[in-house]
Formats: sequence, structure tokens, C-alpha cells
Amino acid sequence: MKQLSRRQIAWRAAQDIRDGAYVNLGIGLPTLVSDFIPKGREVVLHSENGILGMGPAPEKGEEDPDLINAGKGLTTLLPGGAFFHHNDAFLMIRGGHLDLALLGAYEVSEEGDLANWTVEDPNTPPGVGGAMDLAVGAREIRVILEHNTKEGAPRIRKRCHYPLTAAGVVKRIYTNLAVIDVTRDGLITREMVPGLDFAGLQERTEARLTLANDWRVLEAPAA
Amino acid sequence: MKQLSRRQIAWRAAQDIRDGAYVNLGIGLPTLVSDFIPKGREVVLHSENGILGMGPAPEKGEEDPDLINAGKGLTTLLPGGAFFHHNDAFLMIRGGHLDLALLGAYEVSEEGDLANWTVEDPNTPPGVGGAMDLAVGAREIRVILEHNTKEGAPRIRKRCHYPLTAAGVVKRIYTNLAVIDVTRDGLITREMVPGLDFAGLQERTEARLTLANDWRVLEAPAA
Amino acid sequence: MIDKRVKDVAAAVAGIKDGATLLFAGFGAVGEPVELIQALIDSGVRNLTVACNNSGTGEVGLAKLIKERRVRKIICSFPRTSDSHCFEEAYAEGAIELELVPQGTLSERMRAAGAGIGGFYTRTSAGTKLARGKETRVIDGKEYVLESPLKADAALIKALKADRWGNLVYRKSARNFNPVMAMAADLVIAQVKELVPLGSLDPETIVTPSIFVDRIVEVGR
Amino acid sequence: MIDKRVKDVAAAVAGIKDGATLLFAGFGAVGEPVELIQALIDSGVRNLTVACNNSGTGEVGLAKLIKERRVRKIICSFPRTSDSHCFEEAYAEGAIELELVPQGTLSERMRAAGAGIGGFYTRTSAGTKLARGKETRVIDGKEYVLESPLKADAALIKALKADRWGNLVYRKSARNFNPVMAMAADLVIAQVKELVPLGSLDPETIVTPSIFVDRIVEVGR
Repeated sequence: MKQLSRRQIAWRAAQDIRDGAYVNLGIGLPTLVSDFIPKGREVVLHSENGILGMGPAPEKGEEDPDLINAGKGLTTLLPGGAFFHHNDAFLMIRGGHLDLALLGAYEVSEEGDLANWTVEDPNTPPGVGGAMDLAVGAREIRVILEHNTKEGAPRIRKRCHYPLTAAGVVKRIYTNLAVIDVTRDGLITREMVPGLDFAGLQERTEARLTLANDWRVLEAPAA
Repeated sequence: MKQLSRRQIAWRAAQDIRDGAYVNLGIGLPTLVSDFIPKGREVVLHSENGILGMGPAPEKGEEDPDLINAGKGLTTLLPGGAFFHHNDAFLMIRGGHLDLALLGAYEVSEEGDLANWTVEDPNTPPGVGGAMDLAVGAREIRVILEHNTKEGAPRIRKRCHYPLTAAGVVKRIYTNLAVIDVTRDGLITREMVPGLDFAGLQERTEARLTLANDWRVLEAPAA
Repeated sequence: MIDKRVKDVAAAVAGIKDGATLLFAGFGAVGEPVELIQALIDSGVRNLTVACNNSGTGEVGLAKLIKERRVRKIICSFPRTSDSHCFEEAYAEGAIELELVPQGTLSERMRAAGAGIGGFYTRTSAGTKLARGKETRVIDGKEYVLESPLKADAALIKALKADRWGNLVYRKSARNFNPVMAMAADLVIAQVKELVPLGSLDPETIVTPSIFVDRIVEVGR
Repeated sequence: MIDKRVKDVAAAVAGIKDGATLLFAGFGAVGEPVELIQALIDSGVRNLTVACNNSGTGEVGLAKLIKERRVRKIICSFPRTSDSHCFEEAYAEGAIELELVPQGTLSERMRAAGAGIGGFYTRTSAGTKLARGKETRVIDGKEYVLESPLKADAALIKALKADRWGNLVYRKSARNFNPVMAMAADLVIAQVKELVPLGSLDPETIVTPSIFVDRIVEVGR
């Protein structure tokens, strides 16, 4: 079985972003997606802290401490970019102005419920950030996650066991093993990595999956 | 009896505006107030259409069609002024950021109720503009009006006969005859024009007035 | 590539349908997208609901659209201006419905639509005729009125400059309702005096970021 | 004459009392008014409620204020950052109360306070643990949560430049929460890198108009 690396999952998610889209990339794994947007597509990246038109990480010597992304890493601004305040940044999010938010997740349910803000560890304070705003606000929510936990537990579940970020919002799931759509007819597997059969994928997934008739092999260039 | 002219009422109202105040002047008579702000006081005038720091009407040849006040007359901007959008202009109003709004009125009641948006003439469509926002939003509402209608009817009434703009908001009333405060103890007359006695003022007023012990003569320079 | 420029005003208003709800920017004639409204008139569209602060001036723009009886209903704060005879005639004839909304509430209802706010409580109009039939609530001892978002099918706006992404800057008090209307409609169409190259607008001073804008047309004034 | 300049940071924070509710701007350390917060620490004030997006970084500013156990309660969206050990220690000890609020709701609650909005309905957090105990309402078939304004006694903010009236401009993503916090407090105190003469800021590009600002202090960074 040829699982995707984290960067390869990001590559796969990037292929689906259309030219001209306004997109928010969640912190963590989704942030990597910006490295793989296909050449020739102009995509405008939004950041909760008041940026549209984020560029790549700065070259050495070009770092500006006043220019950071939502994950608080240094970033840059493309020509056409703009700065605005936090309230307008969330107006854009909540008001349905973003075409797409690509978020990380702890779990997704077969109904498209998203759990990505707390694992309820009594030893660490919870943090929600902009997750709940993005989850209800962007026109489309896609999620990037490892198919299973380090211990092998499924992350795509009948019902989320962690507290929800929002109910019924996820439309597509990218994992290291598959691309899965959340539809009214349940979870439809669109792509699987080579060497994995559908029974094997189902075994690693708590929610019931369906295999699309036109399913394809999920392969990504080395990344 | 030495009644004040419209410009003299405006002069009187202007004397009470403190240095540093942020003020909205309603359209019509209140707009004249800006001509009489005492020298040495820096007052920042706000306009509903997105201006802080309005200056006087433009000199000939300096008119800019893109720079108008709430009454849609040409205006100017002082150094320190700023432009913003309508929504922020009303955020300032409704959020209690203005120190004072000086408004025109058809009627004021002894409770400080304000009626200044419609006389319910079936032949003309009503218009409210920003009157209701100003009436509830500014930290203090003062009103400028002719003491009586052309027909001699009182405008300071027990209860407003015209539809209300807001209830219980007016704190001070400037008329061609008097300066009257709206207090929890009722309407207190602070100033009267020369040649008018209190009985004469009460006769021209529907609501019951009290005369302040320290009442003064209301005189204004020729204006 | 993102390129929101269209070749003329007719292309800019293409697709607006009979019965649509529209936002027209401007305060009086200042900031009013007259050329776009003229294109709308030329398109033949009718039975419109228009939200605009005023009701048109003279016989151009919104006034002309009303004169031609293409506006079923107007949502505004102040229909009477120095030269609003087109509206007044239609109103006297009963040919146009008027929803009178306080100016701040009008603007806030648009912002709510743009910001994903389902409703908000304002003290404006509490206890007045304009609050009749509306739900109220006492908050901290004061009465508030519940107001709903005002969302539109399209907004016609006017700006000074735009780039091909649709970033906009305005001029002086011609900014007025333009930025908030740009937030509140499914289709946002901006007429601008001047198109400028991408990257030539200072990112610190862009007033309407490109995400709000769908089409741009240069009209030279 | 309007002159909101004060001579130093101690004068800037004078009058803030024990038990006050405060807003601290910034996103992580960017845009955080560190010098003003240090002056607040030096003033000895305690038992504070602080609303801030994060919970302080390292051992300066908000982090130090928390380390000294002067913050009774924090209202924030994301208390954990790469270096938030001061908060984490206080939290583990039970020495600080945490009210966790989604970032957009946090910002919108402040705007509501600044805009005279008594409450608003948002879909954010509907059906989640963070909406527990909150009033909800179904609008157009979707569940919304009623949220209240978040008003403060004072806001500590940071800008790039100011004039003596208090007009402010910011730099890049250091703008973040600053403009909305400037709307939401009774006393708004801004530290700025540079004071400039009145009239030298372009009126088209002022981000926070002077009406929102009460005191300004130049800190040179």
C-alpha cells in the first residue's frame, strides 16, 4: 500500500482548487497546500488576521515581523493583496464570501460533522480560534486529515466522539489513503491509493463507505 | 419682546459646545450652528455620509462635488478629518461615540420625547434619514426649534402629536424665546429673551414650565 | 487568472432578472452608479426591488428607472430630496411601494447580510411607528428592535479606481454606502473612473478588498 | 484644542482600576501593545478581566500580567500558542478563569458593543459545546446563537502612526484586532511608533478615525 505523505495529501487537495478561488487554509497540514497550487491558477489566500492575497513564506532576509499568517508563521503579500481588520476578516468568513476553507480535523462523521477544536484533554486548555466561524461560513468545507490515529483508530466515524466544531458541513475529505465525498447518499470513495482495496479502506474507517463506479487511483508526485 | 432670529438661535446653541466635542448637526437650522462655534474651540463635526472633521462651506472655486454634508450641501474637510463608509458612520452614531447631536424638531414633549421625522401629510412620502439613529445614539441630544408654529401653536407639548422619533431623549431645547432643560423634575427654563415674562413664555408653551432661580436673560449678538 | 473586468456597462449588468432585489449605492447623486443604472434601464429589466438611501435625483439613474415604472418597491431612508419628483409622482400614483428604514438600520441590515448575521437588536426606532409589528426585547433596561439582514441579488456600486482582482478605492464622501453594499449582494458590479494595474493600489489603503467584487467596468468618470 | 497625546505610558494607563474589564489588541505578539501592558503591570492594578485573542507570548505583556496573577479571567479564542506557558501554568493551578469564544464571535461581540447593537444572531458555534446555555433561534431553517456585546472599561491598542486628534494607521497584519477594540471601550489608549502633525495623515486612508481614541503615547516602535 502506497500511502501519501502529508505533503502529498496537501498536493492532492491543491489540485481541486479552481482558478480564481478565494480560499482559507487552516493552520497545520492545510497550510502546506499553498505550496502545490497548480501553475497558472491564481488563487487568493485569506487569513483570519486580516489578509487577502497571502504569498509564500518569505525568502531569507525578506521576513517582516508584522506580516504573519493565522498560524503565526511569517508570510508575504502578493500584488493585489490587501490588509483589513479582524472584524472584516470574519465578516468575509461568516458572510459566505470564501469559496473554500480547507481545514484540518481530528474527526469527521458520515454526516459531514467536523470535530477539530478540542480533544478534551483535562491537562491542556481548549482553543477554538476561527475554526467554528470557518466551518459555518465558507461556501465549501473540505478537510485534510490522516485516515487513522497513530494508534490505528479511525478518524472518519459514524459520529464524532470529540466535541463538534460544526454539524453537517464537510463536503470532501482528503486522507493519506483516499479522497472521500460526503453526500446525501453517504460517504462516496472517489480515489484510493495503489495497493489498497476497498475492503481494506472500509476496515480502516468506522463510517460505512461506498465506492464510486468511476473511482480512480490516488497517486501524487513525490513531494 | 426681542425674539432671536434663526441664526441667533444657532449662535446660542453653539456657545454650549465644549472644546474637543464630536458633534453631529442635523440638517436645516442646526447646520447653521457650525458658523458660530466660539473661536479657540476645536469641535469635530460628524456627517452621516462618512465624514469626521467637516469644515465650513467651500470658497468659490473650491467646490468639490464628491464632498457633501448630510443635507447634501457642499462642504470641506479640516486637517485631521477622515472619510469612512456609511456603516462606520452609523456605528459611531448608534454606539454612543458622539458627544452631542443638535437636531431640528417639529415637537418636543415634557418627557423629552422627540418628533422630527414626519408630519404625516398624506400628500408627501415620509422620510426618516438618520434621525432615529441619532436620537437614540448620541450621548446627548439637544434640539433647536421655533417656539411656536407659524400659526402660533406650541411646539413644546405635554405629549407629541406627531409620530415620535425617539422617547425621552432630549436634554436641552433652544428656541427663539428661551433655553429650556428637560430634567427629571420637568422642564426648567434657564434663559428667556428680554421683554418676555415667564407667564408669557408659559402661555406660548403647552407643557408646564418651571423657571430656574438663576435664570438669565437670553441675548445674542446680531447674526 | 482573475480578471473581473468586463468590456462595457451592458456586459456589467447582464444576467440581472425581472423581479430582482438590487442595491444602488450613493447618497443623493454622490457615489451613485449612474452609468450602470442606465445600462439596467437599457436592458429592459423590470419589477425590481431597489434598496438605496434616497429615491433618485433629477431624471437620471434611479430617478429615471422609477420614472419608467420599473421599480416595484423601494427600500430607503429618505425618499425626498431637492429633486425627487420622479419618485414622488410614482408614489402619488400608488405605482411604487415604499419601505421606510432608518438610515443606520438600512446600512446595518446590509452589513448583517454581508457578515452572516441572522438578525440584530438595535435601539433605533424602538417605540416608534417604524417599529410597529417588529419583535422587541428589553436589554439592560432599554427596548431594542429586532432587525433582519437585507440581502440582494446584485449591488450596483461606484468607485474611483479598481484593479483586475476588483480591489476598490473611493473618493471623499462618494464612498458612503458603496463598501457596505459590496458586502451584501450575490453579484457585485462596480463602475470605476479608472482601472489600474494589479499591485498599484496600496494594500494598506484598499477600502473594498477584491473578495467582495464580481465585475468591474471602467466608465471614465 | 484637541490634544490626546500624553507624556508617557504611565500617564496613558492612569485611572484603570482594580477589577476593570480590558481589551488587549494583537494576534499573538503582532500588534500587541506591550509597552502599555508593562505600564499597567507597573501601576499595580489587579483582579482584571482581559479579552484578547490569545493569552500572551513568552514572559512579556499579557503573559507577564498573567504570570503576576493580576488577571482573574481571560476571554479569548485561542489561549495556546507556541509560548504560552505563563497562561498554562495559571490555568493548571486554577488561578485564572477562561471564557473561550470563537474568534469571529469575539470580534463581532466587540463590534456590537461599539456599534450600539444589543445582541446578534450568528451560526457560529450553533450545536456545539460552546453554545451550551445560550439562547438559539432558527432563521431560514438554520440554527443561530444569540451573542451579546462585549464592552470594556478600557482598550489597550497599538498603531503605527497617530496625530494629536487620535487618528490612527496601522502596519500590515499588525492591524488585526486594534480597530475593532478601539470601538468597544469607554477609554481607548493607543501606543504608536510615531506621532505625526495634524493633517499629515491622508483622510482617505485613516483606519481608526479620531472619535474612537482617547489617549495616545509615542513609544518609538
